[in-house]
Amino acid sequence: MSTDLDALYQEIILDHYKNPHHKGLRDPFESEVHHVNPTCGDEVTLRVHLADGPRGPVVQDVSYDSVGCSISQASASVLTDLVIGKPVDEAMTIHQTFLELMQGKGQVEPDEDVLEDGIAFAGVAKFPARVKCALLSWMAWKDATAQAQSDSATTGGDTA
Amino acid sequence: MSTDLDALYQEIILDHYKNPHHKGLRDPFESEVHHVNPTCGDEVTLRVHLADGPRGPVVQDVSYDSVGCSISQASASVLTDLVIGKPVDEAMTIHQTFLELMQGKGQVEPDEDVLEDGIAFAGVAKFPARVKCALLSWMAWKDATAQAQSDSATTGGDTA
Amino acid sequence: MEGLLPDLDVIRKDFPILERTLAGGVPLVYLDSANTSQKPQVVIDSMVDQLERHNANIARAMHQLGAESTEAYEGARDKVAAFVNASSRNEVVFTKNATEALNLLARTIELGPGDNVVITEMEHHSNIVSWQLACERAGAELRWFGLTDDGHLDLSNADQLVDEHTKVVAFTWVSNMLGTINPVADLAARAKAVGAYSVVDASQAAPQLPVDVQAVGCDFLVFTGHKVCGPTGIGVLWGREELLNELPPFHGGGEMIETVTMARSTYAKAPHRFEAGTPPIVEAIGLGCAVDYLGHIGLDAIHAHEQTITAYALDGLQSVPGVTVLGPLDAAQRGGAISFELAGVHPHDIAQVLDSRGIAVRAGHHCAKPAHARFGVQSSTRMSSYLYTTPAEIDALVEGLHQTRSYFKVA
Amino acid sequence: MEGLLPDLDVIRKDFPILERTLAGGVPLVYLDSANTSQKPQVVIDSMVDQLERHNANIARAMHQLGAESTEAYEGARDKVAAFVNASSRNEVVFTKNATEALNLLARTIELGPGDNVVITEMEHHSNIVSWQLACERAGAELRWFGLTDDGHLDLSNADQLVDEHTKVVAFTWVSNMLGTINPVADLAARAKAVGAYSVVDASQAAPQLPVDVQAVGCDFLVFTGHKVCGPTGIGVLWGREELLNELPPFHGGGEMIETVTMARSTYAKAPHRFEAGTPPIVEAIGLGCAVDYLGHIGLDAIHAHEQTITAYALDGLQSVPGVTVLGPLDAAQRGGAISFELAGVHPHDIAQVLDSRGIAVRAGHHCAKPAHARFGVQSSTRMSSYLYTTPAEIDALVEGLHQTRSYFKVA
Ligand SMILES: Cc1ncc(COP(=O)(O)O)c(C=O)c1O
Ligand SMILES: Cc1ncc(COP(=O)(O)O)c(C=O)c1O
Repeated sequence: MSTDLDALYQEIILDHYKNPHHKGLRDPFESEVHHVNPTCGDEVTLRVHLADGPRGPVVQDVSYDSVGCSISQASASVLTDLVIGKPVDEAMTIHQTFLELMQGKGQVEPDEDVLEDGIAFAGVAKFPARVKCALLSWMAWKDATAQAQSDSATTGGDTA
Repeated sequence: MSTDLDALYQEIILDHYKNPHHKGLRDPFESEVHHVNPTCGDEVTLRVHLADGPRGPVVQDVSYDSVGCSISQASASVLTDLVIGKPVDEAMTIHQTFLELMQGKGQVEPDEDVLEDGIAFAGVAKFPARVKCALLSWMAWKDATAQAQSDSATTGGDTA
Repeated sequence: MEGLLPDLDVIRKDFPILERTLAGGVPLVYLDSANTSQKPQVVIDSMVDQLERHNANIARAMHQLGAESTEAYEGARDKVAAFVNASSRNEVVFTKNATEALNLLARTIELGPGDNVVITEMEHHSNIVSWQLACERAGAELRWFGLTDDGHLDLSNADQLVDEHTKVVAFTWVSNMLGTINPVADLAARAKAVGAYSVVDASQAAPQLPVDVQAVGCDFLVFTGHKVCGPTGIGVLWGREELLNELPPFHGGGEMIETVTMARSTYAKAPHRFEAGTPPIVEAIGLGCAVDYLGHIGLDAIHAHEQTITAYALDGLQSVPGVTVLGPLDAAQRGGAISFELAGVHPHDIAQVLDSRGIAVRAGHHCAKPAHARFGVQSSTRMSSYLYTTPAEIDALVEGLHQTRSYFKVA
Repeated sequence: MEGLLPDLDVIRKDFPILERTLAGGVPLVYLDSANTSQKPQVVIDSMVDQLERHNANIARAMHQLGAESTEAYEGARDKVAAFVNASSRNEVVFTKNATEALNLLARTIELGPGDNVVITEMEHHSNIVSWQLACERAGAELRWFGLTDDGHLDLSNADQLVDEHTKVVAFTWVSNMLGTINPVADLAARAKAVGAYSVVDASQAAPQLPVDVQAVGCDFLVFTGHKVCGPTGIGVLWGREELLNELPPFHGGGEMIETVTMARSTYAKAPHRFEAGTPPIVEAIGLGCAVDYLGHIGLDAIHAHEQTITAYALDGLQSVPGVTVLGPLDAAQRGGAISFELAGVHPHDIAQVLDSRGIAVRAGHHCAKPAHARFGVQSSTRMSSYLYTTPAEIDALVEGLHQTRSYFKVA
């Protein structure tokens, strides 16, 4: 049985949990969202700062404050590692890849080139109750990014 | 199986059904009620006329108009036979005896001295769905009588 | 007989109750399926398996039993979504029954003075009283489509009834009293044309017709589990996802919230917004299994079977002197419930004689008093068939009616 | 161990799920009974018997199956009336669950601006959000009894909170998070003194304490079927008969009417007034069987068992370094649900490690966010026992917590 547990709690996950990257709320930011997992009450407040890049907008910073379990904490940390500095388009592709991994019921082979440390979450997909934990900050990021982009569109920014 | 049916549809019941006694609405009356069997929609409108007697109020007349099955029609007819002309007290006792017979699930031995033709309803008690049919006019009569008495009490009648 | 389900004998074996005998040793002839359908063994077994092996509360439980129960419950939602051809599983809300689904809508769709709601004279009480109460609360007006003498909707004044103040047009797909099949796509389009919501009561349709909410083009559709071979205690509200998410919450409680503080609460999206408290878990699982069972046999085949039996029954009933059938006389225009009168014998008494022969029918107003009033009938007798009904059972009914006439000496 | 149910082994055999093994072949240790209880075979069998042999709609059906189903359904009402010591069977209304029963009250008790409703900070969301929504609709004020640090109700300002403008005082008998047993008779008397209705949420009490509505002296009391060994899809609203008959109807539909016309409808008396539509028939029958089962074992004996297990569990939990128990520490003052924190490990992670050992507990806010907020806790782990729980299962939990600490390296 502890094999099972170890499949869930990969060393990488526990490391991110103990030492989360990019944690804390920072300025500047264009949008801030607050997401909750209604089942367990886990929460994340997350900010997104975009900047103009040569080929469209770039994720300049993602900062967050959160309370939650090892899976949700580690997943926020991995998210920031993966998207900060990437063009928004590319970051959205990573998001999609992570989402597919999580919803794959353990049948999807993770792509290390795209997901890096994120492949450690492959085991989570086998625990339906924990998939929501892993996705909490990812959904918040997507929501915040969409808001930041639509704000900049309405305020006449040319990043869209 | 037709034995069973015959236990329900006693000849007496079918006779009252074909030729109901005291049917039609008449004046005078002190109270009129309208009762419905919500399940099947059977209805009765029933009037009560009380008069003073030597030992308290007497049921002078019960008149009614009704739509319903053989059991509910016959039961209204038998009711009027039994209570018209009786002191209210005594009529209430008959009501109670009939009620007990109907709620007795076929275990109560009917008392012919009190119920006369009403004993024909003994078989109905074994058909739970039909008990309500048999009781429709009896409940209406009790309700109407109670209203007539409380009206006469409030208008200062000395019949109470 | 052409049109009957090919494996009728095998199908009947799926329903354990059909082997029952009643008082006097007579076999059961169940002709009350519009009231509630019988349950196939596979549905009962799915419920037993859940209760004996997987039982746990859903959503909130992190353990294996919780995961199994949640998967079974949410899996049932997928099955129901497929059954009605919903474009998203989030459009399927589990309720207690069709009545709760209709009342949920009548409580959450905002109405005000000057607004009107249009229903029909052939509705079940659940699709009448819910709107009567809502209109009373809001000071809105309740309007009715009338009926033609042959039991169809009278649409001659439809343009006056459904106007720019109409907020809701609510109507049954198949009448539980008259059997009439209504032109639901047309009615939904009329509602849409004036910006009103359309609400389809598919309680009698879902058991016997293919239901495709996208083809109907309605906004909301409801049905009830116990009439589609599922258990009691479960019903379905289907609604367009964006509309469901616009409606305010219905009941407050566990699972419908996003967060709760002493100052205020925020609410989850559909379907969870409308599923406060522990839902009917084992019932949803039974329903999921039931719609799978029906889908496996095929709704087209079931529909053909019902129409064949109905045609046969219409002939049989009309061969009995004194019988008057209410509603359309053409089987192709109706579902498998036939209400009728028998001159000189009250429906209770008819039902009683039939019952003594093992034949179960319904007698009364079938929760459709206005429709009875429309035809000047105080109550009626209703026979209703389903996928397990045989022509021999119709013969037994007809024979029973002859017997009834002689018992009550009207022959 | 003194106080345990004498035939615990035999009782456990009544529950088929307790023989299950989980992933890795480990046996089930079910400590999530406050979330939902397991079902004895006799309850499952009563449901199967209804579905396989007696299934029919009730009340409206005149035939033998209809009579059998009606008798079974109404018989369940008698059993529940006896279970809570109601003075009349008409006082028992069947609902979908406790949440629906509370919302029924919150929708039908009239509130207006200037009125107030008093609840407590330890309520389940169902007894919070229902009243939040009702107060919002009516412009009424929602007031809260606070909690003391040791998890009891803070009644020091009760006289100010419950005043002449109070319409409803609603409170839980046993907290599903803190385990606290509240002084329900006192609270009901306070409500009565100002002419307010008292509403007791007995969802956690009914499974484990003798409930006597007349002794409590309350006006309304609710509980839910699936926590008292019954199925999902059924709950109970008990109310004083004359009060129930004063409340306006809740849902409109079949069976709750007296008569329906196009102009207006009139309504049946309680309980039918509040049971619109086809009720949860097989669920009520299962619940009737369940309360009989509990009554047969004896609620006093079950209460003693729960308190014995709880005392043993409180000791065991406190022997684990880093564990903080929320709520009263004296087993005599609490029911069989214990929420706790384990320093350095999030409840999800605790539950996960326990689950890998077959131990089912709940992790989260247990639908009691305000109570968690009161104690500055975002979520907690909850173990909850029932009549089938053994001391060995508590030992397994304690052992599992030690293991959790070492797995997450907080040991
Ligand atoms: C105290 C309390 N009240 C109400 C409820 C709600 O019960 P249900 O979800 O069955 O409606 C629960 C259980 O979830 C509870 O523990
Ligand atoms: C057309 C129609 N609508 C609604 C209902 C109500 O269904 P339920 O009683 O299951 O809520 C019924 C059946 O009783 C029905 O036939």
